[in-house]
This record gives sequence, structure tokens and C-alpha cells, in this order.
Amino acid sequence: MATPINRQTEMTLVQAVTDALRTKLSEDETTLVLGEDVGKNGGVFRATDGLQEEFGEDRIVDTPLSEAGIVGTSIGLAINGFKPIVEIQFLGFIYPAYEQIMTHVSRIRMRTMGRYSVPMVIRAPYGAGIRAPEIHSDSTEALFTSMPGLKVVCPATPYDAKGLLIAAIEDPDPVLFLESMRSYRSFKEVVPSESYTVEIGKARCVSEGTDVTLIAWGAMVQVAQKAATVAQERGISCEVLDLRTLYPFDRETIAASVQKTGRAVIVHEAAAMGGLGNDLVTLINDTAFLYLRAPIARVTGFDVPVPLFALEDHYIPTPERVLATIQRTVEF
Amino acid sequence: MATPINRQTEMTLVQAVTDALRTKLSEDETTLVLGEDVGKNGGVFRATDGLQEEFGEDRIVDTPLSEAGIVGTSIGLAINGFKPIVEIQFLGFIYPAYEQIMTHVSRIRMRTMGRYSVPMVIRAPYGAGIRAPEIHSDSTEALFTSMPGLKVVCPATPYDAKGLLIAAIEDPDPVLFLESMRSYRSFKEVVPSESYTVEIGKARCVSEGTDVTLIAWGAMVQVAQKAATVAQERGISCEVLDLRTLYPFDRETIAASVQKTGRAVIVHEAAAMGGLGNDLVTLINDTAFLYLRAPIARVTGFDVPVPLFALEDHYIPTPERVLATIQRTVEF
Amino acid sequence: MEQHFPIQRIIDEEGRLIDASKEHDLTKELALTLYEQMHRIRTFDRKAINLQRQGRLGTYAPFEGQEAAQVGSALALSDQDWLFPTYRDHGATLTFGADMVRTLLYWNGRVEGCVPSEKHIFPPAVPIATQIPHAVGAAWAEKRKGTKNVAVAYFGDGATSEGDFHEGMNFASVFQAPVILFNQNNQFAISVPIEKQMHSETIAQKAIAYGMPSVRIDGNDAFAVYFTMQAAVERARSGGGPTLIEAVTWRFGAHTTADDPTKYRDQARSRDRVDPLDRLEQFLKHQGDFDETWMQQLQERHQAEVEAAVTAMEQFKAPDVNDLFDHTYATLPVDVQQQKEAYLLARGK
Amino acid sequence: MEQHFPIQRIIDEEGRLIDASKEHDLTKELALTLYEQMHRIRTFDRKAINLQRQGRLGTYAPFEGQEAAQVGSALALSDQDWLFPTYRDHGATLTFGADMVRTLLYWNGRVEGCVPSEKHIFPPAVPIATQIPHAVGAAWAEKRKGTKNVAVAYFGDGATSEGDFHEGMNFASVFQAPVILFNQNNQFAISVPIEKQMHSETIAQKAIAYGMPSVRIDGNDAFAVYFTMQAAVERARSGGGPTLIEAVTWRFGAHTTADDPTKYRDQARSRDRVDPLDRLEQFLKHQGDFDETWMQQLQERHQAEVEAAVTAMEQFKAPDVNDLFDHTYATLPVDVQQQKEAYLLARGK
Ligand SMILES: Cc1ncc(C[n+]2csc(CCOP(=O)(O)OP(=O)(O)O)c2C)c(N)n1
Ligand SMILES: Cc1ncc(C[n+]2csc(CCOP(=O)(O)OP(=O)(O)O)c2C)c(N)n1
Ligand SMILES: [Mg+2]
Ligand SMILES: [Mg+2]
Repeated sequence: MATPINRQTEMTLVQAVTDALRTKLSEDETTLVLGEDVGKNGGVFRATDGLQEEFGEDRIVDTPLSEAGIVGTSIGLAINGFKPIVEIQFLGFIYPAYEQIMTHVSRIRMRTMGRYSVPMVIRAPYGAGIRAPEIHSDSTEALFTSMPGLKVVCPATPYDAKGLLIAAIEDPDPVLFLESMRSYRSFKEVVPSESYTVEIGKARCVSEGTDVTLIAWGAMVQVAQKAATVAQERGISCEVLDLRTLYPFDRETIAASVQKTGRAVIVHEAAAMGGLGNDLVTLINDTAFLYLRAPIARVTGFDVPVPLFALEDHYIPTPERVLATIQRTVEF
Repeated sequence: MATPINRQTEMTLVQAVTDALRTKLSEDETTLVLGEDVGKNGGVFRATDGLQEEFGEDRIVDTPLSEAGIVGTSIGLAINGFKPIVEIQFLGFIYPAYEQIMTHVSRIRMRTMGRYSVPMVIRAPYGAGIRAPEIHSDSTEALFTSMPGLKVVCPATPYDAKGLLIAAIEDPDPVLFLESMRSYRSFKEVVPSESYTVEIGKARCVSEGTDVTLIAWGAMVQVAQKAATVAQERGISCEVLDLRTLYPFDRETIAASVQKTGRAVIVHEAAAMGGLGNDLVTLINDTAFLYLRAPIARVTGFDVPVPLFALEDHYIPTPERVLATIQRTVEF
Repeated sequence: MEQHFPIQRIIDEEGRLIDASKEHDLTKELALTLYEQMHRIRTFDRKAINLQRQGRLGTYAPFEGQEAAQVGSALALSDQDWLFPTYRDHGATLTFGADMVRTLLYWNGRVEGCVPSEKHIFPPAVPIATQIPHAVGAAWAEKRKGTKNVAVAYFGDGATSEGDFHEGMNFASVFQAPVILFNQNNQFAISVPIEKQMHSETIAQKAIAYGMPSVRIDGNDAFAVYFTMQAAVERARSGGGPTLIEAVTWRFGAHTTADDPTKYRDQARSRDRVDPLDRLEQFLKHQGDFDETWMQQLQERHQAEVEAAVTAMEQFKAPDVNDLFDHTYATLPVDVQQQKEAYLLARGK
Repeated sequence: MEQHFPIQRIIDEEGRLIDASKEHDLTKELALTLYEQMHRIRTFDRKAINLQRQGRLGTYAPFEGQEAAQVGSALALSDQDWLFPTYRDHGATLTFGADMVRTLLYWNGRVEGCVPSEKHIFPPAVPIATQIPHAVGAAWAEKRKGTKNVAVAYFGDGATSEGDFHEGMNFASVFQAPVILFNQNNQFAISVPIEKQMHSETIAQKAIAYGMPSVRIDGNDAFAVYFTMQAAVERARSGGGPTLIEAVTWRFGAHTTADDPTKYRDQARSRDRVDPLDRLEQFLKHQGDFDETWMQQLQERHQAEVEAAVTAMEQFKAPDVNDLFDHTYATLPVDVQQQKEAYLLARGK
């Protein structure tokens, strides 16, 4: 049944997504890909490129322009034997499906005491930084991490993208899978050609350090890393954590790291108010209060809508802003 | 132009809402009330009772069952000279309008550099505790407090309900006005019959105290108060703050209070993850770090969907749970 | 448009056959089965209202007046079909095979009331129209599997105003899903009469927007409902795609027990309407098939069944606080697990 | 349904008059005005694509092929009317009176590009179909004020699948708002052809669902567009309510400059199509109204206008970081104010 897996081993993040899809489409006949332009066009970011040719129009389905329809119909498919992998063209266009996700995708298992479940994956490119038109650049992951019944995953590397997407597809519960557009083609990495998973719920320690814990995800991991490198030169040792799963996040790893370093800087693209950073602040407050040597700091988007792209570089956290915050935290 | 204002001075919260609506409908001809069942029926909670008779079908409009349509159409009314006061029957049914609120209501001023604005009020009953059917009991205010461009208000008393609703209607920006169903008829209070406003953005100090700051809003204010009363008997002095405005919240009052008490317990009905409590934790971390004598504590709904009503009493924070948390915080 | 979508009837309001072509299909057996089920669910419905008044049930949505629509449609389904109801369609779900005790539990806020029997019955959709895409998806899944099973979405007149109705209709037609969109047009959405809900004269005509066949029927004529539904189900099973059925009906009572219909309509309008059960009773009488003893037995049997269900509901095990937590995910995340343990611990002492 | 909604034309693809009843309405003045505007916006459109290729503009959505639809409809409006466009309707907005420099700024990610001129032109709706309810609301406001002004919502074939299209159409009809729902059916939503978007044969027939008048026209016939739009606008102004217009057209190029149309369609299909400008040019020639010198002047004028706009756009003041913060609320909340100050301070050093 298995059709040949892409042999390429150096991949970009978006290629790793395609590879994960191809892997699961080959392994599991109940998987389907649905979305706007995912078929013939291979997706506006080419994440589903070639899949319709390989798996047919029946498995890779171009749908009408109708996010509530896509998600709502996929619920029906999911409770009746299929595993829909839905593409929402941009996270900023997921809002029409918000009701279906909020009142059904996330609640059906609870409401039927497990008799029905919704093993569905919703993939969505997100984030600013590629000069995309308005609304295309939203980073509103917290609207979903706050939704009991849903998991939220966000890879920062090609390796993790493949492993986490396969894990998400195999997960018995619905998973929102966020793909940073800015990271789609920013670098390549060796990715195994076989099927593998990266465990949902586990953060990745990007680099160990002793003075301050940096927590980031998606495109912000690289921003944090850059800041950490410069900080190192200035004698500040940063532990950089890539959160990878945004819900349920890795409480133990975060707690242990901040207990060790006594300081934390959280970096995210979303606005400060309501951002996931606040949940992380609470976690650290709850688990490392007596270890804290400075207030927990955040570097985030501002409390304004993501601007049109001429101003987006002012909106997105930069290594400079992160560095300044590290410095302030260490000097507190 | 002013039609006679209701002379009644002791009112429930829902009566105060009606009174505020009547006041503004009399004062300002551009105001309109739109929603499902708001006309002849006077709203499912009777919040608009009698208004259609008084102001006519043209001002008090029964709309189709269509939340995106109601909010979307109201945007057109608002940019073109009217002040729509929209009723969403229950906060749990606002999700179909989420896209319109997220991408337009909150962004039009920004997108047009102020050329157009959306002076709209969206009223929505929220919260558990009245044995309502599923989805009717959601308390998802954080989905809106995180939305730049929108204000969110939530009165706990009849007096504030009238004054804040009038302020919301007069506000040049869109306001989500949350009404606790459980508080609608739970007590009466003297409410002035004339027009007055309560300032948006200011918390109310319900009772002063020295050992711990309790922060709550809506129905949780009474829960916090009850806990505070028992705590007092046990020798713990609680300062109870009613947040009143959930965005932009009253940073100064909260900071000053926690700087004084050194301890904070936040009480809300929404789930812990993604709840507004996290934003408050961050605020306190940012403004009172060196004053803190214990980790900031939260008493919240659990990270599960609001259950069907047979289990809702387990879900909603109780004075007992708040009290236990106060005790733990003080003993830390 | 009304002339393009005339209300189709098989018997008139006095229970007289008016569609002669159907004469041989209206067997005694069918008539008695329809009547029996309608009687059964009415017995249930009235009891539920009573229980609510006595404080033994939460807010309840009655369906009196819509029995022919619900029973006629549900009886045309087969065991493996899928049913996606609203909060007002427990007449249909009970007929299809839902458990009566669980149906009562639902109205007491018990999650056990959402768990379907062996039949595929989805928990009632509370957010209006959201179930329509679900039914389309479940039907599409059956088509993909190559079965002959169909799905039915029940929904009201008000539901047609929601985006989900539109998006579901469009998907149904684009993917030719074997789904029946069964609309009970009871002419009110809570207090809002259909003239304020839509500018179209009929709901049936809305199917034209999707190139979908549709039909407008007298929803209080159990035969018209049954045969129309049967034909739509047959078409769906044989690959003919979706159908929209507009069953024109009337709710006699309140929207829910929390609602006061006299606020927005003259209840005399309800009293003037022909009761769908009376209408079928008249038909049986015209045919000479109505038997007082049988009727007596029916009453006793249904009374007993409903009473037994009420007793079972009231003796049902107490709500289990574990259920608040345990079904959120297949495996509970650490934080929810911790919240649960802390809560149970605190309650313990 | 196609026979119920035949495509209406006034001139054929060779630019010959086919609707004799309109002979006297097709004045030379009108024909020249239509041509001139179409030529103007095409000059703009081609320049914009060029700028994008040179890296002087961001991702851009071209409208070549849709000029007759956009110009014909926009020319039928009056100064006080409201226009709610998508990202592909700057042909219409430029014709209606949008500022060309700001239009270019928009495609460079400048918020100044969203700010309308004195005319009521809403910023382009990016989330598909969301502008439809806005137009309905703005039109309803005009009706409430007792004016004769109307609103127009522009939207594509793909937009008809969204719930907002449906909810907007329903509100328009229920409240009889003076709104024109102007659909450009270019037969593709990015890569998705209309057959996969909907099962209905036409978009015009969707109006039946709302009891709304509708008409299907050749969107590449500038006269058909203009007179159909004029009639709809007239009806709306005089209290006759909304109209859905389906203008069947074709986009010649890519969805946006980020899109590769050869992935999903044979671009020969575009080359085979009659260009709406050529068609009007043929008409002018048949009438003996085409003048090479005039054409020459037109080209020079439009070239100059567009070049001047490009220069102005490129010399426009640099983006102001204050604009990131200052328009979120009428008065900035304390936290946003603090964020702004901190950011500006940090940049200062
Ligand atoms: C999205 C949403 N909005 C509002 C409500 C509140 N509500 C419950 S029932 C109802 C009326 C439904 O009318 P209709 O579809 O005609 O069904 P009926 O109740 O008449 O059976 C409303 C507005 C809801 N449940 N969901
Ligand atoms: C809600 C939403 N979903 C998806 C998109 C992405 N998107 C942008 S344009 C487009 C196709 C629109 O097609 P159509 O309505 O026919 O207009 P056209 O582009 O052909 O003018 C899509 C899917 C979007 N902008 N908004
Ligand atoms: Mg109804
Ligand atoms: Mg199109």
C-alpha cells in the first residue's frame, strides 16, 4: 500500500510538511486532505504540491471557499471513520470556522463521553514577516490554546514539522497545527525519509544555559537564538526552549529550566494582552516563584492589530528587543 | 425629545440594563437596538422589555437568526451615522460573528486611520449557574479582551450596569458589554433615574483590606466577597476589587493594591488556560514583583468545556474554593 | 414562488385522502404505526413539560404540533442511517431509537443524555444550524465508504438564516452527499415570525441556490412527510444526492418552558390549528381502522413506558464529578489531571 | 436554470449591437467614457504588475479582463453612494474616484492606502465576503436617513460559498436595503473553478433563495454592465430594494502576482477570450467613432497619470511608526501608550 516516500533528505519546513502528509496518506487510507486550492494548485504555499496527482481527487479535495463548511463537514467525516487533514489557507481566515471549532471540534468527545471523537488536524500558516497582505499575518494561537479539547502544535524546524505533523495526524484528538510562513523556506535541515513522530507535549531545549530561560516557538525560536548568541558574547548564558506544543505545554521542562536559571524571557509574535505568554508567566509563577530573581519578562507584538506590512518590522519582536529584555532581566 | 425615564429606583441588574437602554434611546436618535427576539418579545431575559412599544419597530429591530449578519450589518450602520446596540442572545452564540468582530469591528478605525469608526455596543449575557442548556454558559471574555481595538466591560451591580452601559454607548469605540446571567436578578440596588456614566477603565474597590487582594468581575465579585467575609472572621483582611472593565483594565488600582497587600487571588469563571487571570498575573508580576509575599493565585473554572448543568456547580468557583486559596496564599 | 412550491398533501385537514395515486400505499399498518409513534412521543412531551413545571426537569423544548413531521421523517430511515437533531427533535430521535431515559437525562443537564444508543444519533445541536455541515460530512463519509446509508439533518426555519445552513447546503450539493436536509418550518424562531426571518415565500425555493431538488410539504400530514422522506432517502441511497424538504408545521406551545409565547403571538392561533394526531385519527376513522380498545391500550402502554423512563431517570446514578474532566481528551493532559486531583482532594476533606 | 438566467448582452463579442432596443442609449459619449476609463485602469493595472516584478510593489492582485465589469458598474454610481470593494476591485474604485497614489500605497502595505478620498470607499475586504453585510448595513443606514443613496458590494464567484454572502443577502432582502450585490464571476477562486465551487449553474439563481431580483449579464460587455447596474441602482434609489447582478467575466492573468495560473489552468483559455477593451474598440469602429489621434492622446494621458502616481507613491513620506499605535482607539489605552513610548525610546538610542 505504501507509495514511495520522498527520498530527499535536506528539506525546508514546508517540504517537511508535504513529506509528512505524503507519509500518512500512504500509511493510512482514512486520511484525507481538504481545503481551498490544496488539490491541483498544491496549496498557495505548495504544502500539498503533487499530492493530488499521487493520491487522487478523492483523497486530496479542493473545497468551496467556506471555512465553516470545511471544518463542519470534516467533523462529519471524522466521526464517521475518516481522518481529515484540513488546510486553512491562513490562520487569519480561520475565524469563520471558529464556532465549529469552539462548540463542536473541541467538545464532541466530552459531550458524547468518548462515544464519538474528532481525530482531525487543522493546518494553518500563521505569522508576519513575509510582506503578506492584511489579515494574512495574524498570530492568534491563544484563541485556540485556551480551548479545552483541542491541542495546538507549532514546529520551528523541518525535522519537528514532519515528526509533529505525523504525531498530530495519529493523535486521537483534534490538533491545530500552526506553520510559520516566515520559517517555511528560511532554512533546510536533514529530515529522515521514514515515518517518525515527535511527541506532542514536549518542549525542545535548543541550547542549555544558566542565567536566563528564553521561551519561544515558531519563527520566534530563531529570533531568541540570535539574541542568545549575542548575549553569550556579553557573558550571559541563555537556555533557549522551543515550546513546540502550545497546548498542552511542557510544564515540567519549563519549570525545571526557570528553577535553574531564576529568570525567564518569553518571546512571541502575538500581542501582549491575551497572548500565550501570560499563561507561561502564570506557570512560572506557580512553579518557580521562590527561584525567581527578576520579574518574568515578555517580548511580544504590541497591543494593536498586526499592521499592514510596511510597518510589520516594527511589530514583530527582533533579536535586539529580546536582547535588551534579557539584559534588563539579568541586571534587575 | 426625552421620553419619561423609568421612575423606579430599586432595580435588578437586568432592569438597570433596560433603564440604560431606554435612557440612551431617548437621548440619542442615532441609537438602535438590534438582535434576535429583542423586539416584541423584549429579549429572552427581558432586557429590552417594552422598548419596541416605546421606540417603535424602526429603532428596536428583530433580526434574522444570524449573528454574523447582525454584527456585519451593524458595522455598515455604525460607519454610516448610527450607533447600533446589538444583543447576542448568549455569549456562547457569538462565535459565528467572531470573524466580523476580529477582522472588522476592532480594526476599522486602525485601517482607515480614524476616517471610519465603529461606535457599536455588543451586549451578551454570559456565564454558568442558572442551569441553562449547553453552550449557553460559556465565559469566554478572554477571546475579546485579547482583541486590540475592542473594549470589554462587565458590571457586577445594577448601579454599574446602568452607568457602564451608558458609557459604552457613548464610547467612540466598539464595546463588548458582558452581563452575568446569574447576577441578572440576584439582588436589587438603588439606581438613579437620571442619566449617568461609570468610567470605562476603572476598577471598583468593593472593600479595603491589607493581607490579600481579591480580583473578580461579574458574578464572581459576590463569590469573592463571600470568601472575604469568612476570611475576615478568620483574621485575614481582604481587599476586594471588582474589575468592571476587562479591557483596558485598571492597571494602577490593581498594582497599588497588590503593592500594599503583597498577595493576590484572582477569581474567574473561565477556564484557567487562556483566562484573563493570566493577564492579571502578568500585570502583577510586572508591577509588584518585589512586593509579592506569595505566588499570585487563581481560582478559576477548570480546563474543560463548561459542563452540562448537572455538573456546573463543580465547575464554577465557590466561596469555599476561594477561601481555601486565600488561606494557602496567606500561609505560603 | 409559492406556486412553484405548492404545499404537497396526501390527506387533508379532515383526514380525507386527496392524493388518489397514493391510495394503495396508505396501508392500515403504516397508518397505525405512524399514529402509534406520534402518540408515544406526545405522551413523552407532555410528561416532560409536567416534570419541568414540578422542578423535576430543567428547561425543556416541547414539540407538540410537530409530531407528524418528526415521526413521519424518522420512520423512513433505516438502522444504519445517521440522524443529526436539534434540541426540539427528540420526537424524531425517540422514534428512530434513542433511549428514553437518556433523553430525559439530557433535559436534566446530564451529559449521559448526549450519548447515543447503538443508533447513530448525534447529540442535539444547540448552536443553531451547526449540525447541517456535520450531517453532510457524515453522509459524504458513507458515500466514500460505498455504503447506501444516508444522513439527515433536522433544523428549523430560523436556522436557514445562519451561514452554516448555506455552507452545508453548498457542500451537500457540490459533493452530492447522500443527505436529507429536513426543515421543520414551524413559522417561528422563538418570537420571530418567518416573515421577519426571510423575504422568500418558501424555504423550499432556497434549494435552487444550490441546484438541489426540494419539496414543500404539509408537515402535519404524516403520510406526506413519510412518503416524501422515503423518496428523498431512496434518491440519496441510489447516488442521486441531497434533497431539501420543507415540512410546514406549527408548534402549539412555547419555544421552551422558559418562554412565554403570549408575548409575541396570539395563542388562539394555536388552538385553531388542526392537530396532526387528530388528523390521522380522522383518517383512521374514515377508513374504519380506528379502534377504541387499541387506543386505550396505546395510552396505557405509552403512559407506562414514559413513567418507567421517568422513574429510571430519577433513580439514575448521581452525576459523577469525574465526568467533568475525563472526556476532554483521550488522555488527560497533566494540567487537567492536576486540577482534577486537587479538586477531588479538596472535596474529600 | 441557465435558461431562466440567460446571459444578457447589448453588444456581441465582435462589438456589434445585438439589443436593438438600446440603440439610442449607446451614445458616443457613453462609449468613449467607458472606453477611456477602461483604458485608464488597464494602464494602471499593467504598470502595477511591472512595479511588483521590479520589487517596487508588494503582492498585487491584477484585474485584467474584468475592466468592463468594474468600470461599467462604477460609472453608474453617484457621488454620495457607497462602494465596498475586494482586493481586486481597484479598477472600480479608481473609476469611482479613489486616489491613484493611495491605491498604489495600499499595495505597498501602507495603511494610508486604506484611507478613502472624499468618496465613500471602504478599504478592500481581505477576508472573503465579509464586506457584503457592511454594504447592506451602510445602505440600510441611507434608507433610515431617508436619502436616495445606495451601496454596492463587489465580490467574486468564490465569495458566494461563504456564510457572510448568505447572511448579507438575507438581511438585504428582509430589510429591503438599497444595495446592489455586484458579483464578478471570473469563474475561478484562485485555482478552484466554479464547477467545484458550486453545484448551481448560475450565480444569479442564488437570489431566488432570498426573493431578490437578479440578472446574469455578460460582464465583458461594458454597456450591458452599465445599463444593468443603472437599472438596479435606480430601483434601489426608489425604494425597490436590493438586486443581485452576476457579471460573467474572466481574469486574464494570475490570481495575484504570487500565483502561477499555469498550475491549474491552460492559459491558452485566456488568450482565446475576447478582450473587453478590444470589444468596445470594435464597437467604436463599427460606429465610426474610433479616432486614432484620440487613442494616442488617451495612451499618453493615462501613461502620464500613472507615472505621476508612481512617482508620488515613491516619494510619499516614509511609513510613520506612530501609525502602528495611534489609530487602535480614539484614545490610546494606558498599556498601548506605554508600549509605544517604550518602543520609541528604545529606538531613539
Ligand atoms: C447560533 C445560535 N444563536 C442563537 C441561539 C438561541 N436560539 C435557540 S433556539 C432559537 C430559535 C430557533 O428557531 P428555529 O430554527 O426556527 O427552530 P425552532 O426553535 O422553531 O424549532 C434561538 C435564536 C442559538 N441556540 N444558537
Ligand atoms: C475568509 C477567507 N478565506 C480565504 C481567503 C484566501 N483567498 C483570497 S482570494 C481567494 C479566492 C477568491 O475568489 P473569488 O471570490 O472568486 O474572487 P476573485 O479572486 O476571483 O476575484 C481566497 C481563497 C480569504 N482572503 N478570506
Ligand atoms: Mg422555528
Ligand atoms: Mg473569482
